[in-house]
Amino acid sequence: MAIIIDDKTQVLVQGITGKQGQFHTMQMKAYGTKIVGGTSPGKGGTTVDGIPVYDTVREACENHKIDASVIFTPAFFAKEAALEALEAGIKVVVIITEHIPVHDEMEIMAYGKRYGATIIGPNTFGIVSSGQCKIVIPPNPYFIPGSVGVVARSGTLTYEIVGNLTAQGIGQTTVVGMGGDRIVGLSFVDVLKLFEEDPETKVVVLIGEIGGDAEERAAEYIKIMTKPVVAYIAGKSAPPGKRMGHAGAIIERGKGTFEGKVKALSEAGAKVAELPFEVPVMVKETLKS
Amino acid sequence: MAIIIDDKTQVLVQGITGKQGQFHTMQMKAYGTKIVGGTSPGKGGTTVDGIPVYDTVREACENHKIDASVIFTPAFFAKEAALEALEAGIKVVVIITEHIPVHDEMEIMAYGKRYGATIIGPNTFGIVSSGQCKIVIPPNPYFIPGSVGVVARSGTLTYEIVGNLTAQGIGQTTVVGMGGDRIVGLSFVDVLKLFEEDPETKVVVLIGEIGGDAEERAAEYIKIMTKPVVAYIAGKSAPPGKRMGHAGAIIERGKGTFEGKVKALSEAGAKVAELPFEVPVMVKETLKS
Amino acid sequence: MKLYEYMGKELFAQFQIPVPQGKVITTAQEAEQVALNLGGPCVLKSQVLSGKRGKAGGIVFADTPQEAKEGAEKLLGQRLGDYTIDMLLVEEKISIEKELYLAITIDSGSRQPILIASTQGGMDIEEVPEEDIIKEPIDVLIGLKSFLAKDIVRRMGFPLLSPIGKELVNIISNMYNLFLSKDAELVEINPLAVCGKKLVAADAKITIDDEALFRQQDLPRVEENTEAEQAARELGLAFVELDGDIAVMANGAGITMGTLDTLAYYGGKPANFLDAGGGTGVEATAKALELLLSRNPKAIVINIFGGITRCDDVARAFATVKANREIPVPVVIRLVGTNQEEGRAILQEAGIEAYDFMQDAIKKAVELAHSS
Amino acid sequence: MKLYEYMGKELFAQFQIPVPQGKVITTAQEAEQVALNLGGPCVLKSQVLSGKRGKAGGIVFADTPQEAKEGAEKLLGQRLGDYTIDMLLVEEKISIEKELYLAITIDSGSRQPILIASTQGGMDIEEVPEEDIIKEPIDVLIGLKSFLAKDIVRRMGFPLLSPIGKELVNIISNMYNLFLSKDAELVEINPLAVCGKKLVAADAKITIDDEALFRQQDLPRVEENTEAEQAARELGLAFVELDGDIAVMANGAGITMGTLDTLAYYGGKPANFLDAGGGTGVEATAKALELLLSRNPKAIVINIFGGITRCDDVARAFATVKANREIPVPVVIRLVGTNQEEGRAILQEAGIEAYDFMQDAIKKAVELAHSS
Repeated sequence: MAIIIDDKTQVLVQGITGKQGQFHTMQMKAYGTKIVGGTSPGKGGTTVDGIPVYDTVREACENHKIDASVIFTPAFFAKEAALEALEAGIKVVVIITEHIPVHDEMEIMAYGKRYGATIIGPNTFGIVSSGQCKIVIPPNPYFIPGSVGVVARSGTLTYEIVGNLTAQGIGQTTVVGMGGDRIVGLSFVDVLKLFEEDPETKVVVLIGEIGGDAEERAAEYIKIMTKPVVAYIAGKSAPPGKRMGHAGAIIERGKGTFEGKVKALSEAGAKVAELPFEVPVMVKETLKS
Repeated sequence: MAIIIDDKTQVLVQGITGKQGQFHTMQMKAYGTKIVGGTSPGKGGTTVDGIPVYDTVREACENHKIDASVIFTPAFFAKEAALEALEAGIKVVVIITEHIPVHDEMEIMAYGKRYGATIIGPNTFGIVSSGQCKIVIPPNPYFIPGSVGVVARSGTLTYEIVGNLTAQGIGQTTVVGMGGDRIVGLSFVDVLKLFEEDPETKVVVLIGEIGGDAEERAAEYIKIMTKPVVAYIAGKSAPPGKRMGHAGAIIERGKGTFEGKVKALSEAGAKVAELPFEVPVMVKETLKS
Repeated sequence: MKLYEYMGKELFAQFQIPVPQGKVITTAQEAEQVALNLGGPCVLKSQVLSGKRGKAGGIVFADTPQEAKEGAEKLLGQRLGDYTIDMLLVEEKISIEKELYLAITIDSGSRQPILIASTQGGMDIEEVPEEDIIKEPIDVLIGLKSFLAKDIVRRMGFPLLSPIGKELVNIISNMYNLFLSKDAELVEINPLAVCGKKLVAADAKITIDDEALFRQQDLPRVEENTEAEQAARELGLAFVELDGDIAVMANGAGITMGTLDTLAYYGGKPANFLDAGGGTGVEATAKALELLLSRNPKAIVINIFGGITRCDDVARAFATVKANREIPVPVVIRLVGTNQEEGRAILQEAGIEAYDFMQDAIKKAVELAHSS
Repeated sequence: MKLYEYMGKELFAQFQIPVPQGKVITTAQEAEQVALNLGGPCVLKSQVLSGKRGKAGGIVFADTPQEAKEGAEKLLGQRLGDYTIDMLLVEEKISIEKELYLAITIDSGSRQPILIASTQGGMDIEEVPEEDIIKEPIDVLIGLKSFLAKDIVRRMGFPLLSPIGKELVNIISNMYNLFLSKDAELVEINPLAVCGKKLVAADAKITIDDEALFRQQDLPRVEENTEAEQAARELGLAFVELDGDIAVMANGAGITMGTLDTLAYYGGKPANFLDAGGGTGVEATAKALELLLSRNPKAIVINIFGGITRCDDVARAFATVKANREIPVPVVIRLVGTNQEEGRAILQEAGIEAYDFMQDAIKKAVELAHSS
C-alpha cells in the first residue's frame, strides 16, 4: 500500500521533450514508474525513450488512461499546463516548476479544487511510493519500500533524511514533497490524514521549516492521530525577516518561528529532532516500541 | 409531494424594497409562501410587510435557514445578485429579471453548476408547487393542488393553460417556468426527470415554443419516461428569422421549427395539442385512461 | 444586433485577426480610388445583412479601377433581397487555396459558448457533414486558453508548429477574446482563407447581444428593425411586423404566439406580433394600441390574461384611446385575470363586451375581418 | 518587492483609492516648496522600507514651509534602522477622526487571497484583538465582487448608504483590483483615516510578488538586497547575508537551513545562507564559490546531497576555482549522491577529502574556523 500513487499509476509527462523532461522521464522509467506518454505541442508523433509524444494532453488522454501528470514547463506557462491537465480530467498533477507567480498558484489551486484533483507542488521534488512509482526528481537509490511515511516541504533535506533512513534499512511507504512555495496544493494535514488511513504506514516523518503556520496546523491534527510522528523543523538559526530560499521560509511579524513550531508539535505528541541526522534514530526507536 | 419547492421551503427576496419586490412579496405571502427575509443594501433593519430586511444575503443567512432566493434586481446587476445568493450557499435561485446580457447568463449558469444549485430563469415567472409554495409572479387564484406537472418556457401562456386546467378542476403538483431566454438554468429534460420521480405527478404538460432544440431534447427523454406527456408548442405561424419576444423564440437556419418539434414529440409518444385550449381536454382524457 | 461585414472586419483587425486590405465606400468614384490604391484585382462586396450575397449577385470582381467603378455603379442602389445596397466593401482579391470555417456562438443546450471549426469552409456550416465539424463547448470559468486552441488545431489536422497551425491558434484565441469582450452572440469567419503560409478572414459575421449594448458604447449601431418595430422597441414592447390584416396584442411572448396560432387556425392572418409584456401601465398600452391602429388592420384582437398586467389598466388604455380618436375597425377583447371586473366595467362603458375565452374572441375577430 | 509608501500611494491614486495631497522630495528646498504649494500644515514622512517609522522618529510635522524645510534638513541623510533616509514624502496634514485597517494578502492555509479589515486601525494588526478583526478569504474564481465588499462594510458596522459606507465599498473593490492586476502579495492601508465624510489612505504598504515582476513592467523597481545578495540573485542563487564567519553552501533551501542549524549546534556562526539550487552547472557553482570567498570567511563548508545536482560538477567547479586563485581559508566538503565517485576523485586530485555525513563535515568546519 501507499498513498496517492502506486504501481498501477499511469503517468504523463508534460514537457517531455525538454532537457529536464527527457532526463527525468528516463530516471522515472528506470525506477519503474509507468510512464505512458508525454506532451510537447508540435512534436506529436515522435517518441522520447520509446514513450509516445502527443501534441496536447487531450490527445494523450484519447490514447491512454492517465492517472497522474507531471509538469516540466517554464514558470510563466505553468498555470496553462496545469489547467490543461485538470481540464483533461487528470486527478493527480505534480508541478515541479519553481518561480511560478503566486497569483497563478492560487488560480491553479482553485481550479484543482473545482476539478477534485490532487495537486502536488509547485516547486516540489514530487512524490515517491517506494518501490512502486516515483514521480519526478528524487534520486532513485534512496527510496526503498517500508513502513515510514514521509512528508516534507523541502527536497534535498528530504533526500538527506530518507537517504539516512534507507541506509539504516528503514524503508518508506510514500514520500511526499509538498513544495517550497507559500501556495502549494497539499498541506501537512492533507498528507497526514492519508498516512493515518494507510494500513502499511506505521510511523510518519514530518519535515518542516520556519515560516507560515503549516506545521502548527499539522500539530492540531497530530493530536488526534493514532500513528506516531517524528518531526524535524529546519531554520532554527534563521534570522527574522530573511527569506530562506523558499518563498514560505520567512519569519514575519514574529510568526512562523522555529520555537513556536517545535512547541506546537511537541505538545501535540510528536517527537521533534533537533538535527536532521537524529530523525532516523528516533524513527528506529519508534518502530521498535 | 412536489418538485424543487414545497411547504417547508424558506424563501428570501433579493431586492424586496423595490416596487415589484414589495408587491410580489405580499402576493407570495398571501399564497402561503414562507418568506423569511429580504435584502436591500442599506435598508437592513427595516421591514416590508412584517418581513425583516437585511443589507446582504449573508446577513440574511446568518439569521435564517434559507432554501430559495428570488431575484428582483435590474438586469445589469442580476449576475452580481445571483452570485451573492450562490456564494451564500442558497441552493434554489429564481431569477425573474429579463434583458440580462447572455454572457452574464452563461456565467451565472457556470457558477450555479459549481455551487450545485438549481437556477430557475432568468426571464421566468417562477415556480409554483400548488397549494404549498409560490415563488414569484403567477397570479394566485389559478394554482390548485393536484397531479399534473407543468413545465414551460413562457409565462402568460402557462397561466392560460393552467388557468383552464384549474377551471376544470384539474390541479397541479408543480408548475415550473424555465424562462424565455436562450440561456436558462433548467432544461425540459431536467424538469421532466424530476416529475418522473415525483410520486404525486401523474401527467406532465410541456409548454414549448419555436426556436432552439430544447423540445427536441425533451423528446429524447420522453421516449423513456413512464408518465404520459401532453405538449403544446407555440409559434406555428411565426415566420423564420423573426424573434418572437423571447430571445430563444426564433427559427434560424431552418432549426427550431414548429414542425420539427411536433414531429419529435409525437414520435416520442407525447400527445401534442394544436391549440392552447386543447391541452386541458387532453390532460383530462389522459388522467382518465 | 448584426454587424455589417466591414464592421466585423474592423473588429477582427482590432483583435489581431488578419483581414484583406480594403475599405468601405458609398460611391463609384470612391470604389475606383480604393481599387487604384489597392493596386491590383479587387472584389466589391455589397454591405447588407443577409447571407448568400454571392448567389444573389451582390459580389462582383474587378481587375482594374475602371472595372471597379463600373461594378460599383451597377451594384449601388440595387435591391438585394429585402435590402437596398448603399455601401460596398472594396477589397484586394485574395488567392484562396483552401477555405476553413471558424465560429464561436452560444449553445443553449450546454449553456456555454461553443466553438465550431471545420476544414470544409466556404459553404453554410449546416451543409457540412457532421463528421467534418469540430464542436467544443467553452467553460466560461476557464475561457478559451491556448491549450484548448492548440487541441482544436490538432483536431483540424494542422501541425502545431507550422505557420498555419500557429496562426490558427492565435486566431482562435483572438476570436474568443472578441466574442467575450464585445458581448457577441456569434463571431463567424467563413471562409477563413488559406493563402500560402497565411490565413485571411475573407468574411466576417458578428452578432452582438442586444441586451448588452448598454455596456458596448464603443460599438457602432446597426438598425435592422422597421420603423414600426423600432417605435415599439422604444416603448419597451416586442413587436414584429407580419403580412396579414388582423392586428394582435397580447401580454407575454408565449400567449402572443398562441394567439397568432389560434388566429391562423381559424383562417385569419395576423398583421403583427405584439407582446405588450407584463405589468405595462395605461400609457404604454395606449401607445401600443395606437401602433396597431397606425397599421390599418381590418380588425384588432386583444388577448389579456392578467397576472402582473391589470385588466383595468388595459381597459382604461382602450377607453383613453377611444376617447381621443376614432377607431375605424372592430376591436375584440378577451380579458380575464387580475382586476377583471373593474376592467370589464370600464370596457362596457366604452361599448365593448369582453370575452372569457381566447378562442372565442379570436374566432370573432376573424369573422369580423372577413366581413369587413 | 516592497514598494515605498509614495509608490504605493501613486498606485492607490491610479486605482481610485483616495490619498492625501503630497509629493516625494529629496532636498529640503523641495520640501519647502511642496509645503508652500500645499498651503497648510504638513507632514514629512521618511521613505524607507521598514515599519515603525513614527516611533523611530522618521515622521515629522511642520506647520509652515520654513518648518518643513528645517524638518527635511534634519531627516534627510539620517539613518533609520538599517536604512539611510534619502527621500521624504511631504503631505498635507489630515485631521483624523478614526483609524481603520484594510489589507489584502495571501493566505497559505486557504490558498487564496484574504481580506483583513478592522475598525481598530493605526496600530500593527497583530496587536488588535482577534474579535475586532474581520477575515474574509477571496475565491479567486469569483473575485471580490461588490456584494462581498458590502458584506464586509456591514460587518465593520458602517451603514451601507452612508458616505463612509459607500466609499469603503469602493475602496475594498479597488484594493482587490490593484492586488490582482499588480501581482501583489500585500496591499495594506493602515491607517485608513476617517476624515468627516471622507476616507483617506494615510499610509500605503504594497509588496509585489518577485516571481511576477516579468509581467509587471510598468511598476517601478525597488532593490532591497545587499550587493552580494543581488549578485547571487543574478546567478540564480538564493543568498542571504548573515553575521557569522563560516561560509555555507548547500543545494536546496531545506538542506541549507539544516546545514546552518547543524553549524549553530556545533557552536559555529554562519556567514550566509547560500542555496546553490538543484542542477546548477559547473560555472554557476564556481561563481557561487567566488561569492563565498569574497566575503572573507574563516572557513567554508559545502554540503552536497546530489540529486539533480551532480557531484562531479560541484567538484569540477571547486577545482576550477582552486586552479585560478588562492583559497586562503579551509574548505570542508560533504559530497554524496549522483556521480559521487567521479566527484570525489576530482576533489582528491585537488587535495581535498570529501565527507560522507553532513554532521561530520560541519563539525570539522567549526573546529577549523575556531582554530584559525
